[in-house]
Amino acid sequence: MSIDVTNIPINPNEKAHIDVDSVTIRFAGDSGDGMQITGTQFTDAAAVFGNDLATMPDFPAEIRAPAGTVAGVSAYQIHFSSEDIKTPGDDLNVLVAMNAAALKANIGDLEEGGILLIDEAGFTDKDIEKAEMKSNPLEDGSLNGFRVIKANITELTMNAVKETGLKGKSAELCKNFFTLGIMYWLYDRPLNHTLKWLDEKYGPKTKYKEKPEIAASNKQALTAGYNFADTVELFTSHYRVKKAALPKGKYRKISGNEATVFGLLTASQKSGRNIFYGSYPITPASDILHGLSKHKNFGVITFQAEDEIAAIASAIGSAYAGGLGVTATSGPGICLKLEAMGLGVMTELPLIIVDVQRGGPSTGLPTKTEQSDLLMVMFGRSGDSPLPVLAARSPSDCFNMAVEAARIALKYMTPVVLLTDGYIANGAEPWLIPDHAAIPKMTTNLASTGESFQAYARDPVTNARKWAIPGTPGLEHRIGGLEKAQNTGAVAYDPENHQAMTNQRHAKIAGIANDIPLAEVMGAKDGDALVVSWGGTFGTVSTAVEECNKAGLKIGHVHLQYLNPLPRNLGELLNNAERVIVPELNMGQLRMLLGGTFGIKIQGINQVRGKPFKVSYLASELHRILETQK
Amino acid sequence: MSIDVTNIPINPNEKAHIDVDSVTIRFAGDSGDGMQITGTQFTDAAAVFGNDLATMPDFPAEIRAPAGTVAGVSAYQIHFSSEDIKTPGDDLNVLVAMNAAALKANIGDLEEGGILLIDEAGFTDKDIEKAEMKSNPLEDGSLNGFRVIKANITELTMNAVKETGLKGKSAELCKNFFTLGIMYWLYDRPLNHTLKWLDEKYGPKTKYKEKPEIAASNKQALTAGYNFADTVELFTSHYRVKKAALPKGKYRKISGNEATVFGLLTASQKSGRNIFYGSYPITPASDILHGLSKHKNFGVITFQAEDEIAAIASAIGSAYAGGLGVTATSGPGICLKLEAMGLGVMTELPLIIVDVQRGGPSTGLPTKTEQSDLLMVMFGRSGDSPLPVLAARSPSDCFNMAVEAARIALKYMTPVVLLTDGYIANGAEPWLIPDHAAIPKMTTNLASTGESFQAYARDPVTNARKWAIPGTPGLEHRIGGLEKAQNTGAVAYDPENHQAMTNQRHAKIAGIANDIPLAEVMGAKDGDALVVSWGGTFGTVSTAVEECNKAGLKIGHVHLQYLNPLPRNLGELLNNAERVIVPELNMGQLRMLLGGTFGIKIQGINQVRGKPFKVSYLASELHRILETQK
Amino acid sequence: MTTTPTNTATASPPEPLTRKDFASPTAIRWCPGCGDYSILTTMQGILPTLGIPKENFVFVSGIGCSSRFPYYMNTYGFHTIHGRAPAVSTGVKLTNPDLQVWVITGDGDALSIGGNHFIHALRRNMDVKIILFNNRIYGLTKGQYSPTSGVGTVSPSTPYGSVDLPLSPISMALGAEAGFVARTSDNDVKHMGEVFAAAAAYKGAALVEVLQNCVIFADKIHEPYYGRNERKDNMVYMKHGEPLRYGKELEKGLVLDKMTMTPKTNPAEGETLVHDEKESSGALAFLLSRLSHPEYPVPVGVFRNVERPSYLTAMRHQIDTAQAKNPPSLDKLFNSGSTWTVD
Amino acid sequence: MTTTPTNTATASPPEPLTRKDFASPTAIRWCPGCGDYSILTTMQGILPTLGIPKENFVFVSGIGCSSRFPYYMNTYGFHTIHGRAPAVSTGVKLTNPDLQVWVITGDGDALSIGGNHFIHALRRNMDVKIILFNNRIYGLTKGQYSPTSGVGTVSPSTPYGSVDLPLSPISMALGAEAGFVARTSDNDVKHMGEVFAAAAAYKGAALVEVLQNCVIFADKIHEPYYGRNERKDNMVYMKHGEPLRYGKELEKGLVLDKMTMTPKTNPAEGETLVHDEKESSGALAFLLSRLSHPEYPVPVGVFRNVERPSYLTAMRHQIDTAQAKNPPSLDKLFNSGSTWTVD
Ligand SMILES: Cc1ncc(C[n+]2csc(CCOP(=O)(O)OP(=O)(O)O)c2C)c(N)n1
Ligand SMILES: Cc1ncc(C[n+]2csc(CCOP(=O)(O)OP(=O)(O)O)c2C)c(N)n1
Ligand code: SF4
Ligand code: SF4
Ligand SMILES: [Mg+2]
Ligand SMILES: [Mg+2]
Repeated sequence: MSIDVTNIPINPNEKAHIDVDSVTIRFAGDSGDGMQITGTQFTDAAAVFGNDLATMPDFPAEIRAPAGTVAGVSAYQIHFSSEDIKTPGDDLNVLVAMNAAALKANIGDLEEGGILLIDEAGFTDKDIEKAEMKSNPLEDGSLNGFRVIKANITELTMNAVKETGLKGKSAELCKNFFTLGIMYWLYDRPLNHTLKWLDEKYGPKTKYKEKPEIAASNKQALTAGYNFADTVELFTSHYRVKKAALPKGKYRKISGNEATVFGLLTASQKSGRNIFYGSYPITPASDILHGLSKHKNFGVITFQAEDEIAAIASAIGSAYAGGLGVTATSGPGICLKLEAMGLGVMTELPLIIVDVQRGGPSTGLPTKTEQSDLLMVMFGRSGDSPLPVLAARSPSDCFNMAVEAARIALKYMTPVVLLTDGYIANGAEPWLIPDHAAIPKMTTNLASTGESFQAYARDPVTNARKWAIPGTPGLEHRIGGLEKAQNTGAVAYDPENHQAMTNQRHAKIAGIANDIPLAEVMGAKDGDALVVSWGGTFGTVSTAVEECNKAGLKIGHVHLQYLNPLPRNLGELLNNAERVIVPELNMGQLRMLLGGTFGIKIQGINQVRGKPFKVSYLASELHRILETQK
Repeated sequence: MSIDVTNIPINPNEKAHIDVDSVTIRFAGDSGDGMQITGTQFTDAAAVFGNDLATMPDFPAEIRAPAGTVAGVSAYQIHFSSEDIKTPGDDLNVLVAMNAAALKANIGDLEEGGILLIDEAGFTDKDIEKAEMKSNPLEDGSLNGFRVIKANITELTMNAVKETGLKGKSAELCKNFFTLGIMYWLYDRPLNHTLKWLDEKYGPKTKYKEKPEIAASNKQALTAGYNFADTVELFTSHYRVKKAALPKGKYRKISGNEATVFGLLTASQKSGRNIFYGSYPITPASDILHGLSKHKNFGVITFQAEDEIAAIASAIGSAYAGGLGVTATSGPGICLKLEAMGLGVMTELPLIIVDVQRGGPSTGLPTKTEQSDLLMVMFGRSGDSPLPVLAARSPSDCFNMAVEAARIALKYMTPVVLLTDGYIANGAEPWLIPDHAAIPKMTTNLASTGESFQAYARDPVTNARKWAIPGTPGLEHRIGGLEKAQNTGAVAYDPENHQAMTNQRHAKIAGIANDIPLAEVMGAKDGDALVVSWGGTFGTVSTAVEECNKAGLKIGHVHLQYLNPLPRNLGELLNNAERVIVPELNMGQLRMLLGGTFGIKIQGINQVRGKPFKVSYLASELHRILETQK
Repeated sequence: MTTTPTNTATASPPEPLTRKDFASPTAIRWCPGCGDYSILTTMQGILPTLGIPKENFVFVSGIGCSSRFPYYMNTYGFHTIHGRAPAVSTGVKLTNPDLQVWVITGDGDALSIGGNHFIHALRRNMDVKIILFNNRIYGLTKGQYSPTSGVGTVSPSTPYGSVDLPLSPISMALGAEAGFVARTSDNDVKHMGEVFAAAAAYKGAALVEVLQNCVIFADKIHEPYYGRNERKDNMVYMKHGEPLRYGKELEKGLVLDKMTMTPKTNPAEGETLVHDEKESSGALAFLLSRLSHPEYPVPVGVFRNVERPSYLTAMRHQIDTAQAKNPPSLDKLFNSGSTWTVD
Repeated sequence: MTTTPTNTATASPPEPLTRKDFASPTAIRWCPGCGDYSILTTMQGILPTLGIPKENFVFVSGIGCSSRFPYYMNTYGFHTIHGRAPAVSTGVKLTNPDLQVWVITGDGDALSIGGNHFIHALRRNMDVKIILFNNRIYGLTKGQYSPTSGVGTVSPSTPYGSVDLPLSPISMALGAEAGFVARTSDNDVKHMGEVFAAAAAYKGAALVEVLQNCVIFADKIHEPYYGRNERKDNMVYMKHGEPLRYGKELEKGLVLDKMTMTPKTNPAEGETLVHDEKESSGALAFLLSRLSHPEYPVPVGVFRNVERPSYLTAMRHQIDTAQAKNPPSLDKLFNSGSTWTVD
């Protein structure tokens, strides 16, 4: 069914309200159309209103692919709800398509009968051609399955902002706020939050004070869009998504990369060690560099190195000199850091390596998400070279795991890898702001003048060696990448010592298992299957398992944030499980790790499409697997 | 019992002969003492005589550590036999120690009651002190358990060579040949081979023609040593090690690195592709660079790159341009090549990467052997990035596996990793010279002008893409590290394509399993345990398993030269095995790989002492494991 | 056993190549207004004039906006990994000497992560042509400062302004012994074409820095000197054997007194330094490479153009003589050294 | 929240340090006769004269014979991985500015695998002192040629002679904008000491090339110019502000005519070029870096010594002002941006 706004009977009285639990909207347009802003604004409004939510941006790989092409489409998805949600949603309830290319790239995800809001101005023959479409979808009937709302948003916007004096391209640019206005009407949201934001961004107190028309016109467009939807009754009714029953407290929205930055800054404050962040830009990790470089007031040193090798090498140098050495990158950059990570293992220095995973192999799909670096960070070094590996499970969890990575690195004197991925790094969710005072101080292993010091003497409990920082009188010593003699740390080639030191390095990391939480089974305790997931798939997998259990299956779910060492009780859980199923966004890396560690048979659900799992897909796979007998 | 040569009754008649099956001798002295030459000469003599043999040199880590120190000790071990042998031997029957440090460093490996030949000149107080020994072992009774033969070899040598006119240090340098003469007498070996060699090396036709005294004095020393042993009867009797019943044919001695060089040259001839060898020096791989650079007449290009990254990058460039791209290094260098290996996987170019493994992590133990890079080469790349991994099982097997690596790389258009290790790379054994004509030609996937060409169209059987070499008219095309569209090879970010290409990359490598030998069980077919080993431990493990079976245990043995893909029938063999035992020179890497692949429980025998297993140790471990019930 | 099909020369189209022979079907993905476009068309215009069969051109690039270049050329092309193009191109050229190999790189790709390969390709005089797109920014990763960005550059990674002192690609190249070093700009297509042609003609490693504008992240960065109206007074076009004159009426000249260069208006006859791209030590080129805006006019054109032995030639010579002296034989190889027979 | 113990200065031994305070117990493993020994003793002799507490010295090295150096110094030391010492030292110095950081490296470590870090440490003017042991060979890996080996060097990897053209560490450093660049030799302990002291005194990145002899794999490589009897006629000891005279009776001088340097015997008064290590462009230093044996005397001493802004200082300034303006507060951080309350 398609509504042509030109001939709708105006009927101001009818104001139906439909209550829905949760809604997924995707704003899609050209890179230039400001869809990210539109999405963020809608998100903030929903957050402030009190919905739970999750978002997922989708940037084009090119900086500015030619306008109107599919390569140039930029999109922003938000899932908001009156209940607790963990994913940005599977199928879309609403798709906003500002041009033909945006429609082509995204229509596949719109649910049957879903709302499709279209700016007719983006569907000229030229647009159709740029999008490489055979015919005009607005005419060829290909959209019959949806509730298509067409309007010439561009033209409507131009008219709306005329009086502000803004003209031409700049006037046209306000169309995203006109669109936002329409959405605000549809979901019955107040405009004030965005009006306020526009004043803060473009108002008299900003660098735009000379150009008051900018703020004015955008506000104008927003209101006009709202009124337009109201008066011409684009929709038969509003929808209402009630407040979610979230834990009480103060919230903010946070993305994974922001949360990583906050976590690192917290670790610095709690350990009394300045952050040295050595990094080389790479998608999707660069925002951590950008974020940290803004916080020099925390004493953070951000060093944009000549390459990833220098980035980690300088961080190791800092760790040697008493800094909280951190480096972050994505897959290709990790490849280049592996040799130096080995040096970190041999010299037993505290160091944090963040890997924001993206699609591989090689340059692969830089802007797409994947979980395919697990085995690389576990095993990608010469010799037996164990180090702890952690993985964040959601955007806000990046905060917790960054703090945890620092705690472990400093307490055990070891490099620690923190795995996140493009999806949680760029995705956002509400974050219940923690009481920073409640976060415990971190212990370090500083050696001090006067004590009897041996570079490789170990703490009886943690097996950590001491941290003797250059500048400390009396503790002068030498370390390096050659095998070390036990205790003294002198260079040693002797066979027994190498075996002993290898054992000590392993024992130290394995011992951390006593210092991390046990694995916890969600869902059916001893059901017909145990699903084991890790990292960024937590939201989709747990939601899918919940749905399956609701649907009568008996499935337990363990989600791992610690990949090395694994939780102490995991082996027992897996050995007792009827069957073990491991869904992951790679070809079976955790499956290899668990199978090899515990010697058990495992079924995998594996996908590498550059996107998160769909809950529906996981659920159906779980049904399929449980229906086929072992 | 210790014999003082000064007061032995001369008794020329007694000439007892004792026959023994096999003997292990180690020549140990200062780096300057020429022990490597002595060992090699003794080896050649044994080879020419017809013994089977295996050797293992042991170099100091430093170039020239101060003379007389333990760090400066250089040793050469040979195991020669009248039977077929596969290891350089466990405990020594004979140890030659030219000075105190050499004694200290090696005495631990001499069997009880073993023969210990000592040059008294190397045991002055100064030598004892340099060796950091508390007392003089020749006097403190610490050597009572051995058959100690003391002689002032240095002095005897000086006297022997006087007449040649050679004096001082240079005269003293002949002492290794005097020692060799003694050993030739002890094992009843003719001197002619070495006499001939000395003429070839220092004779009139060489650059030493001006210095005839060099050849003369060394020959003199050799003969003198022999006669000395004969007349003063250092030993109660000769020992005889009969010819071994080796397969008929022409033999040469070959080390692992030499064999790798020969294999690569053979592959070049058989494929009609010139070798481009891009490499950066590193112990213990440098000899492959040195070896290949001597064979420019084979059209080999050897490029000493600025680093390991440039080494592999240039080899990839060569592969793109139609060369047989090869690079070799050791662990730390592999770390640096991993990103480019990923590019090789994505661009599907033929490439050979040789990893001569050494002790790790980090700089580790550069001159010691280990098997701890397996998981790194398997998994140490961003994204899911599968490639074939082969491992040579002995020095001469490096030839076969190098040829095989090239065959697979060219036939399947993929980078291939060949794993060797410091032990087989430097160790040597007799090699039955193959008939080169019998080695099959290699198929390549060259595309030619005129044919319809798509960069990523695959061969229906091998899944290999075509190799369109720049310079070929009409086949101009672009490749790179971004994900490729199926068939066309254009850049593609679309989700389904990424899944499809990932599957294709996996299928291509997995499919190679149909083109490699099945796993073969040696020893007890369905016994109480199946031992699975890989790479350079073949000799020690198979010998140990044989001994155990002789001793009544029922053990089967599978040795893997193909780690990825694994032999087709391996899963079945492992699943049917009573218990699976994996001995390896690392902390359990093949164990992880097999456990993860087949989901079975495995027991490991793991050692990282920088040396091969001792057969006796493996045997006792196997006994221990089989006696403890599962 | 050469890897070049023998039919190369003959098989190339008999009729002369034109610009459009080099235009690839791939849709171009640079931002509208990016300086890369003019470099692309200039290259497509020059190649047909070189008398080299189309199939013998290879473009090797690293990663960056600039490194997408090969996709837009209808030649053999390899979009490799970040910073490694000079190393990859080395393998291409040494393996197949008939090819003309062009390296396309950016200021980050060549001078940051790729610095080591950049200097070694130049010092070896590897016969590849390196075109460095210098927009003084990391374009593809959205605008971080680069090793050629000026001190104080505000970028996503340096909100307080960058503190690194920049590199001059020209000085770097000269320090690395480069034999052919030139500079041109994306807004002077004619000059760019001449410089590309000179680089193509040079036997050995040639470096060309192209001053390129990134409209998105460093727009107008070169404007103060290369802008239409600034250019005459702020750039000096170097011509071998000609005085270094500049200014609207060429009223200015560069005067050299010992080591210090002074810009002087209406210098006396013969007072102006005469450019000598053949100066053997490279010191003059180096001195010119130090001239920067605003104290000095920015030199463009060829800084240095001297003959140096070619790695490729020397290497081929060793191989050819070895092969002539001693043709490859596995039989000989296997049986070399001491052997023995068991029978 | 500085990472330097406050008691540093006070805790250092009151009585003046001596050479033996810097001798480490570790047994030295260099070959007898290696040039490295004299560099070690010179360094141990200079450090006590710098008035810096012993605990504030850090020696960072890569891999190579030369890079074993830190083990033999009784100071803080870090034997890192091949080629990465300049990058590691960067982290050390930026984190703990009170330390005096020395980088010990070789011609392979610094110029081959480590080339990129070498040039970037210099161009950033990172405050570390880089001592490059140039024996023109790979010692530790048993004698392969290096980027400073002459063309035709026969080595295990080049049995037919090397074909790569060598680099000059000095020219490279100047091309990378280095502010302090010097050369000395392992057989002139007094001169070496002076140069080390000057490097220590320089505020910023200092490079010192030490001509070092490898007795095993490249014995006497520098002999033709630095040999006891060759030296006077084949090396020119550069002194700031003094004419570049050399020869047994200083009868020779370097005469500069425009860009070309001519060795001349008995040059006229004032004809000889006066050395100016402060020359701003670096072109004079570069020109001097091009002089090589046998055409020219080999320059030793300080090529360039000019002030450049320090990365460290600029970075510290940004941090200090930021901290002063807005002291760190997690509370503020967490609550920044838009927040909402659920109750
Ligand atoms: C190993 C690795 N590190 C980092 C990146 C991310 N990256 C891609 S291009 C680039 C810099 C591009 O700058 P430049 O070379 O100047 O090219 P431009 O985009 O400006 O043309 C970076 C940091 C990468 N692709 N690979
Ligand atoms: C990643 C890596 N590649 C290669 C090596 C092997 N290697 C050690 S030192 C060295 C070169 C040493 O030469 P140089 O820097 O001149 O030091 P020198 O021994 O001559 O003092 C090489 C190639 C290594 N240790 N690590
Ligand atoms: S970001 Fe800059 S360099 Fe990259 S394409 Fe756009 S304009 Fe060109
Ligand atoms: S090999 Fe050369 S550089 Fe290394 S220690 Fe020996 S003499 Fe010195
Ligand atoms: Mg750039
Ligand atoms: Mg060296």
